[in-house]
Amino acid sequence: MTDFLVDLGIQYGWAWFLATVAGVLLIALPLMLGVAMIIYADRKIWAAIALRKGPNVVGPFGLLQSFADGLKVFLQETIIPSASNKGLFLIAPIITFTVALLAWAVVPFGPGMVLADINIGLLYILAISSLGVYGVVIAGWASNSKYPFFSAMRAAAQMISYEVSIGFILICVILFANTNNLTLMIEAQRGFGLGFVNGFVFHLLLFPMWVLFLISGMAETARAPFDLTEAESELVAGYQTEYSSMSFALFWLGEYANVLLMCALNAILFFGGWLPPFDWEPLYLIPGIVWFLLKILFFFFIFSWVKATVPRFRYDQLMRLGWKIFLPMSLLFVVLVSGWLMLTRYS
Amino acid sequence: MDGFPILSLMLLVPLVGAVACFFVSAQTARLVALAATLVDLALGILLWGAFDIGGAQWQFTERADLFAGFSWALGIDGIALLLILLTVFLMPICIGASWHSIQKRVGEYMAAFLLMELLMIGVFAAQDLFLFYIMFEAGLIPMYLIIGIWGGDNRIYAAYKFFLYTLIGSVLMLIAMFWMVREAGTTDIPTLMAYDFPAGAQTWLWLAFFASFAVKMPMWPVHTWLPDAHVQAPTAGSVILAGVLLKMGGYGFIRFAIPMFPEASVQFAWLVFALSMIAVVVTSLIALVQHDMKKLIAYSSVAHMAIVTAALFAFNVQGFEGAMMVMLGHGLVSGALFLCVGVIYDRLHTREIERYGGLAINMPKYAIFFLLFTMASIGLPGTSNFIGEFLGLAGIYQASSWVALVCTTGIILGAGYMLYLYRRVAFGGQRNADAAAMPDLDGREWMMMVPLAAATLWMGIYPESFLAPMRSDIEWLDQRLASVAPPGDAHLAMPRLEAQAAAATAEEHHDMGEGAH
Amino acid sequence: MVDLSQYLPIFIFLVIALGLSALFVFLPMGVSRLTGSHNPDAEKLSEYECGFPAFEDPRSQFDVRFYLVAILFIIFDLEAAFLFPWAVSLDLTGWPGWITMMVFLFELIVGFAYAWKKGALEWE
Amino acid sequence: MIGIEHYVVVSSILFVLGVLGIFLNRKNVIVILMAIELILLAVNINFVAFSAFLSDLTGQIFAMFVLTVAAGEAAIGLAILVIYFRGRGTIAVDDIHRMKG
Amino acid sequence: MTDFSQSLALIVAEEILTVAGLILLLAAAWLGDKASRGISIAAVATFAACAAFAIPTLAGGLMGPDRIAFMGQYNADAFSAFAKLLIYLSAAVTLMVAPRFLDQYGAMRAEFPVLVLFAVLGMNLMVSAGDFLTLYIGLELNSLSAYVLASFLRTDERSAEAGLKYFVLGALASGIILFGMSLTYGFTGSTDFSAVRLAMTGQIGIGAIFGLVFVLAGLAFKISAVPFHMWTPDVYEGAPTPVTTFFATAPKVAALALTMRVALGAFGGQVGAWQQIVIFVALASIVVGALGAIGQANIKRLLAFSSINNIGFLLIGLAAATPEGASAMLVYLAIYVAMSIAGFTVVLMLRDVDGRPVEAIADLAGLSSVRPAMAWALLAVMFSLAGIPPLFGFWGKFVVFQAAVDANMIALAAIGIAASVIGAFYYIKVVKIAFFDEPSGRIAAERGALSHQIILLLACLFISPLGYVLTPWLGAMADRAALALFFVG
Repeated sequence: MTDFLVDLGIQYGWAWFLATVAGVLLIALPLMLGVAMIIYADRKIWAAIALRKGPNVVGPFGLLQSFADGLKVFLQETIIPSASNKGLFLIAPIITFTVALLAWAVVPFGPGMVLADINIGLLYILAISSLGVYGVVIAGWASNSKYPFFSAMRAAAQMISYEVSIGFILICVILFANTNNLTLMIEAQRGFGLGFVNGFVFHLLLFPMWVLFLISGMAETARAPFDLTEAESELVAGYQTEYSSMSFALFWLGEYANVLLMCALNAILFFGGWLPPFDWEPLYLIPGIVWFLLKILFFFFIFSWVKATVPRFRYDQLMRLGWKIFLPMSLLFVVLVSGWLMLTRYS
Repeated sequence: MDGFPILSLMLLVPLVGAVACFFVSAQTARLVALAATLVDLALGILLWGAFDIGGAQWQFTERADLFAGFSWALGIDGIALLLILLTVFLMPICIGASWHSIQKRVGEYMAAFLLMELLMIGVFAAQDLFLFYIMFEAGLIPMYLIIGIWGGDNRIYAAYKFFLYTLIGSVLMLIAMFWMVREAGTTDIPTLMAYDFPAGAQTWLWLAFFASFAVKMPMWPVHTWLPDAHVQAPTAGSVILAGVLLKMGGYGFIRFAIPMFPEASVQFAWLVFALSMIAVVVTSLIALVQHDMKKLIAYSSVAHMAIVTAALFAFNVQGFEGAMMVMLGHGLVSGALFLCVGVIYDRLHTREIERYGGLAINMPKYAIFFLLFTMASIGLPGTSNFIGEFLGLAGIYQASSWVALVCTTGIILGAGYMLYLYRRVAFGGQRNADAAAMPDLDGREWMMMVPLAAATLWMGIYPESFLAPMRSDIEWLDQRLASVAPPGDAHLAMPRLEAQAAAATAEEHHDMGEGAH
Repeated sequence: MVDLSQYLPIFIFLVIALGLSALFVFLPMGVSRLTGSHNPDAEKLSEYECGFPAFEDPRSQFDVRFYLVAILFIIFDLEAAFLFPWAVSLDLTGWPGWITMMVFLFELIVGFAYAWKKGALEWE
Repeated sequence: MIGIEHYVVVSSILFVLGVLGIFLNRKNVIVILMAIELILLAVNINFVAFSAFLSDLTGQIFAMFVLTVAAGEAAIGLAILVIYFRGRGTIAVDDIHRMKG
Repeated sequence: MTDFSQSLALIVAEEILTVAGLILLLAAAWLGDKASRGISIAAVATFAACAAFAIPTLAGGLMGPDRIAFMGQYNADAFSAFAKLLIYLSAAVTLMVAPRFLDQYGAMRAEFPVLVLFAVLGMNLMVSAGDFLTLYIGLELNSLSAYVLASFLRTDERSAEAGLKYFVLGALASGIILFGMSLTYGFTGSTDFSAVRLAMTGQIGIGAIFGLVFVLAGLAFKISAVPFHMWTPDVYEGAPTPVTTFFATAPKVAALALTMRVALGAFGGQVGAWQQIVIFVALASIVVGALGAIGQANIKRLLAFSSINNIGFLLIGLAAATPEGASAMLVYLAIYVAMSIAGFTVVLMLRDVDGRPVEAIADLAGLSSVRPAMAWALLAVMFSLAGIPPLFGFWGKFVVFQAAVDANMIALAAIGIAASVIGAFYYIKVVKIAFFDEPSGRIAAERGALSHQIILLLACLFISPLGYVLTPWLGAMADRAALALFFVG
């Protein structure tokens, strides 16, 4: 795209800048659109499993439901509780949303279709998604209200707990890929399983890790059945209780952007990202981004499915699962994977 | 006696006794201490007997190299021999003086005294610079405890003052010692005594040693710890303090400051003279107005020691001999005087002169001994101090007639305050009933007084016994200084000052020739 | 010096994302003032308390277990920080590198076992 | 172009701020903990900047160790603070004076 | 240079400590507090085992390239062995005296020996450091354990306050050292001591000088030298007494050995740059330590100031910057450790009539009539600390001042030794209270535990004149250790 702009007679620096800005918008705007649609999809799937209809009034099949909701909150009054820390109160949703968007900067949508192809892509994602905790905690703290505060504490503890095992799971993947760069990581999965299946998941040592990653991802993003941060019966609406209008909506948007990111990571790390499922030439005719989006949708469906069918965990169960099962397991697999690699690949 | 480590044995005996005293009952501790000191006394007499007068400069030498240039080196010359004798002679008397008066924590007390004996002998016998320092400095601990635990009402102040004054003085000496050892490459005292240190360095080395010995001596104006320490210490403590500890200062000058740094000694002689002159006059005047017997004797000690320092820095044979004789004589006499005070203090528990009077009536034997020691202190011919003071003044006179003149006034004042003291205590009416009711000396006190009196008279009548062992050492010292000693003013000033000198010590003219031969 | 230019797009992304979020937060505030829906009152601005007036400081003490979790997280997350460079350089460091890291992990596991046994992971 | 001296200046400023934060702060011990972290941040800036400047990895490794230790330090510091708070009910700096000599 | 497996063989003591620490940590968790004595015994046995590895190194005076592990990161030379032996000794004594004290508060938890063990491991790394990275890791491992130990009495406010103060100032010190190390790294291009030494020979820039000053200032914090001493009295007073015993001995040895290694090793090419600072710090420590102690009413505070004072004397040896000076410091350190152990053991053995530990100096009044043995031990400690012969404490000062004079620093030695008289003032004050004052009636007449008695007896025998018997041996060891320090590979 830069070359195209240069051909138009624009100086290289400006051309690069404009191309980058365009790239950013190409990621951010479809992402927001995608989030809106995915919220709709979520509700539809959930309703379908519960044998309900779901949104079906606004637009055909209720497709515009999310946009109607968006317009509604946009026109709402922004209430800033008198007891809150005003500045922090307003900054919290900004952080949550910004961070949720920012992680997508290094996600490769297809061969070469990546905004910043940095060599520590995975680390970057891990770092950026960790920052999400700040938004939640600040929101809970700044509200200066009991339920948001409790919720924020819970959310923070939950997110960091599962981040630990996610870290170890990622180590396993990195060990296999021998790189931190996401593009190279996807390339490393080409024909990984039995010589023709694309994806790390088709390895005896990595399949359990994928299961762990999937569940940890749900916990990390506070999706049901781990949605204890906004358990309506206990904590009203969690850390967002005091929020209204678009500030409230930003948390939602951010949350769903994070869910999508988790789905994308599942695809990238274990299922070959933009590679087709099988290392079979005809499948490559379909553009990589299509495969990638399909995989994201597939994982999102799993997320929704789980949300609709599995009852909510208790908090102690959640913590026990994270610390006493996932963490030792993922740690064990780091040892197994690295040992296996030492024996087979590096000696 | 060759090869037999008698000096080490003399050190070992009190050490064993001290350790034993910690673990036995009070009465046993007394007996152990007495036995140990008597054994040391016997060894001391043996030592004296075996000392070869006119023989090698250093005798009974022992040497065991230990580490880091450090060695267990012992050995004595005549000077050290006499001071060791003084020590072992006074120690049994000290134990006797404490027999009844010390009732609490007797074992520890006796142990402290035996350790003191060990350290005092060690100071005089050490031939290693650092061994000397250790012995010299270690004496602070037992003495601090003796004053602090068994002392009088104000003992804590006195103990502090004693400890800190002496410590400040001696630490500087240590630095000087390091430098000397580095410069000369040995810690051997005889070698160092003959070593010529650079003249520039001598100045500060001398000052460092002076700081230590001047405090120990004690010289004006750093003498103020002494009256306090004397007054507060138990009787035996005072005896040891006056009898031996002060002599360490003088010994230090003879052994270290003068032979090792002759040029600096000469350079600073004016300072010593000035301080000595002030001390003689000022402390004598102070002594005159004392109401406390021990304090009075303490000030008299300062005055006597001032004569010693002045005599030492006259840099001639008479001066050195006189200084040594004053030290020995004063060791006996002041010790005896403190004992005399102790005797009546044990009975009445006060040292106020005013509380006594007319003791000659109810305590005639006591009064006789007291009189003898008073006279000895004044320097009556026939007593030990006469010899020393005469020789000393003769030596000073050769160096500087003015100094001799001032020192002589000190002796006159000394006669004044001692006689005044004696008059108030022994003569006059029996003003106080309790003082009048005091019994005379008992057997134990006799046992203490008689040897002291005998020794005092022996020294006064036949000083040659004591002069002979140290003669060659003092000549060596004189030789050492011969090249740098300044000419005295006496032979020039003699005609003018003859009258005063004659008036002051009229009868001493007679002996002058004898002393100078 | 390391070439940092590949991070420039991320920076641009950050600026744009921040701008977008700020817009979403502040624009509705302006809009609501214009439309007149901005109409705060004391009750509306009080914190939510299920119908009761608030009677204690909402930020008063909280469970110390949250704090324990935080500490454990820090430890394990930092351990992961060592693992990342190790994981990509295992081919270079070979067996010594592997053994060293296993020792490190073992020590960590012992600490973890200690915390477990001591009940730091209990949430009852 | 930004040179090494700029990094050093920034880190020095942060370091001084951290030290001042410890000594001038009279309110809250937590602030002291944050000031300590600020000092460590300054150190890490130095290490990483020098490491890049010298093209030598030691500095980055060092920075990683510093991070780890800093985390341990913060954890222990907070634990001690909790104990202290339980005993005294305050964490104001001015109140830490039970012992004076 | 050594390869990986040889390096592993050189750090066998650290390996033992690590494994033992981990095993005992698990034992502490599974067996609980009732096993604390057993764990203490196991920890002491571990120290003994580690000492068995240090002794041949020291006795053989080992040094040189084949004693350097992990490409310069770690030195297993005679110098480190000397310091390690002292550290093991101090730690073992701490573990032996701790249970009786902590039981009183119901605080003898099984973690105590484990923490001591890890602190010792950290100190081992400190004294063996051949690289700023090793230095830092060791320092922090030690410090982190120490912070916890200081606040080990969880219910005691003073303990918590001590922990907090120790932590804040310790962390600040670490920060300062780190900043210095980062500057040194930046301006010399390496964190390896010998490489730094090479780079810092001759004329160096202002940045490197800053690095040097910051590192040394931070180390001054750790050894509690003036003007970075202010934490010491509070921490010593507030920490549980066995922990104070530990602080006064092992970490002091480690930090001082580290200071020596850094100053004479890494910064050995720039003696001129730090010598003046060390001289100033030494004299200031002597004077402040002595003056500060005078008004103290708490024996632990007094000993804290005494340690500041002693650090001053030790630094005089460093200022000499010669092998003799280093050797003198090591001898002094050994004696200082013995004196501290004896002093704190006495404090630990005393109980008042209510069964509580005695800390007020006033309560010691008349100790000599209630518990004469304690009083005499205290007397020996005090006079030894004051450096009065014939007690062994004198020997420490003796060698240090000798080294200073030999290095032609006569003025420094003279001022230092004159200032030691100020220190004597408060030492003899303690003796005065114990011996001259009327009994306060506060001290219980019960005897201490046998283990305490044995420790006290041995320590007192060491600081008594009998200690001089050991001087040839001690001096030879220290000389060998000091030479290893000056070995330039």
